[in-house]
Amino acid sequence: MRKINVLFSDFIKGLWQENPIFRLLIGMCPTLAVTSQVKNGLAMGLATTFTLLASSTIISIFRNFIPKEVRIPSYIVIIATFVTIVSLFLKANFPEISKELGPYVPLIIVNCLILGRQEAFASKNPTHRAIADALGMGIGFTLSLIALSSVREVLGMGTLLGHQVIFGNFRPWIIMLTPPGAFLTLGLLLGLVNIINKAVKNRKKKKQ
Amino acid sequence: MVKELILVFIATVLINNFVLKYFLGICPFLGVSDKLSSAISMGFATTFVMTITAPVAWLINNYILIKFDLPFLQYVCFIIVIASLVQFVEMVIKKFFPLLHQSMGIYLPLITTNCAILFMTLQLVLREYSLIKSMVFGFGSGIGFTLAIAIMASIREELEFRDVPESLKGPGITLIIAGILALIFVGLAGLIQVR
Amino acid sequence: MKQSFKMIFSLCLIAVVSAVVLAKVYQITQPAITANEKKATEVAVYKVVSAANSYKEAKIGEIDIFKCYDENNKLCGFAFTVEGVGYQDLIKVMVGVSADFNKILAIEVLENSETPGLGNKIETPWFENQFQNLDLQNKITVVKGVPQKNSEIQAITGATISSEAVVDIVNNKIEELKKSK
Amino acid sequence: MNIVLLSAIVMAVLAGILGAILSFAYSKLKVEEDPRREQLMDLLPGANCGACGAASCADFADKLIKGEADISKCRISLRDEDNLLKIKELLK
Repeated sequence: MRKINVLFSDFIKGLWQENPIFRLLIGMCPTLAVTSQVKNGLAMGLATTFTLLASSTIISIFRNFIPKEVRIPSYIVIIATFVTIVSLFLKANFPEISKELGPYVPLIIVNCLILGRQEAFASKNPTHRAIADALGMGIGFTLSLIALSSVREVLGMGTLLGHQVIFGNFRPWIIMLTPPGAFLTLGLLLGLVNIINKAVKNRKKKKQ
Repeated sequence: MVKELILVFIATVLINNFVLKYFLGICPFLGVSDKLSSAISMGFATTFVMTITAPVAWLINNYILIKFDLPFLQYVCFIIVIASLVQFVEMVIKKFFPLLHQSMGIYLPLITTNCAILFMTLQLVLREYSLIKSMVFGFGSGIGFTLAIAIMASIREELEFRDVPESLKGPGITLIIAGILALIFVGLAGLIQVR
Repeated sequence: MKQSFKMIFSLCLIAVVSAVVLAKVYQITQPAITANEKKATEVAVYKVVSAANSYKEAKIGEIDIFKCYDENNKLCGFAFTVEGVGYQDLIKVMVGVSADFNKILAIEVLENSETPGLGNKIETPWFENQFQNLDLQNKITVVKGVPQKNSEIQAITGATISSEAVVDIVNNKIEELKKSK
Repeated sequence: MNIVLLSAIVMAVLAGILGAILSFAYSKLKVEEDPRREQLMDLLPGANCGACGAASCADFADKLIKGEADISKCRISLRDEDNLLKIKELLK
């Protein structure tokens, strides 16, 4: 039984306590860049999750064979291979999303979240824990991207996933689609998450 | 020809600023920019590596990827060379120039996981720059990165003495300031139309 | 010595495995990717030269263009892509002209990353339709108010640089084509 | 020569050259350092992401040893309790 809830705790940690964007604050470059629409945010989240999952598995399987000196170059080649596969898959099956994500798909390779996760976790733990952890971090990352991109799309274009959401004479806030909007929204969302966490902690303390 | 290079340089530093427009290098931008001195040495180390990576990436692309027509190897080739090059250069500097290593060399390993470097190499391939233009582009993007991180560092040093809402302390307020900085840089857009 | 051999061997092994895997995936996805690109150009060509139902790639001077033929295989116009820098970044436009080069049939903005809400309005039908049957004897110009002459179009309010950019890149390309015809 | 073979050869040559350079560097350019730094480096994530404010994990390790930095600033290694305990042990 202990083994199961270790896996479960690895998975859950990635979703909230150690959410990569709102708590660990890593993997921010794509987060700001592609979240002007929920569609792109979701695609980037899933692409990152796939890469994280695939390379986590491979690296934790071969963690003892790769000599310490060439560790970073070998890990980064494995990750780059999976990202190229994702990029070719997107170009073949979802051409318009691939065009919109554009230069940010290859940046998944150097996303601090993935190399950080590989190094810290996959290369020191057995495969099943690495998979649980990768899944948790990946889904946590995707959920945060969806949260950020829905705020920016609803305010910036008045639509959600392309469907008109706000009616009446709402003039969309164009700033939300530009870089300043991304920075401001994420900054405020971080503040909101901290407030929620403090509230949860206080309630826990009161209960004890 | 020189006029074009200057235009590309100014456009990369001010208008298409790597941090404030393309959102690159945000991890170090949030982490390192609380002290001006470390931010500037970080900026110059990044600029140094970007200036040497740009020609290397240009050579790989033209003499390996285009000659043998293997476009799909682009990411893997660039990243394996950047990672190994950085590791090797860091060891050389640590061995022969310990003083330089202390101030700038320590930033070298950071370069492998820096989005700005990989983005820069892919952009100079996409825009089909010549060798000289690629180096100017690499140098310009490094200076743009340094400029953004230095401005942020000086603001954050000032912030120590101001009261910031409890929940926004640290990264929250940095992102909001970065948003305002990005707004200022958007004002510069359209100054130069250059590709 | 054994250590350095192990390093080189493992790096090479990973690199070769990744190369083989990528080559295989590239071979599988390549047909789909080229098909997508071809379909995208086809849609654009048929949009700008509405009469066409088949087209052939050809060259005038060293500019590659699409020769369009209507049902009974008569040349009914040319289509070509133009690229240039707008207010922010690259603008890519597909232009359709009549066979005798003195009238624009239609244009379609393929790609643009102009300022959202302002510059990117060049992709709206309102702006694109203004180019329909503009005569090409003299250069196309952008005016703020209501266009009088048949070679003038109205600029998008607040995005004159983007509107002028589109007109300039179209004019330059037509100039080039006329010269090398 | 089909594309699979060609790309395999190109990558093998590229990796071979880079591997040789790195192995040469490791043997000839070894610089002796504090052994604790070596162990610390194995425990730290090594991602060099810069989120801790230090330039790289190596720099962060130096600062930890000199006591200038605190382990909590490394966001990634916060995740792994047993790893964290080992690091704290080493620094005592």
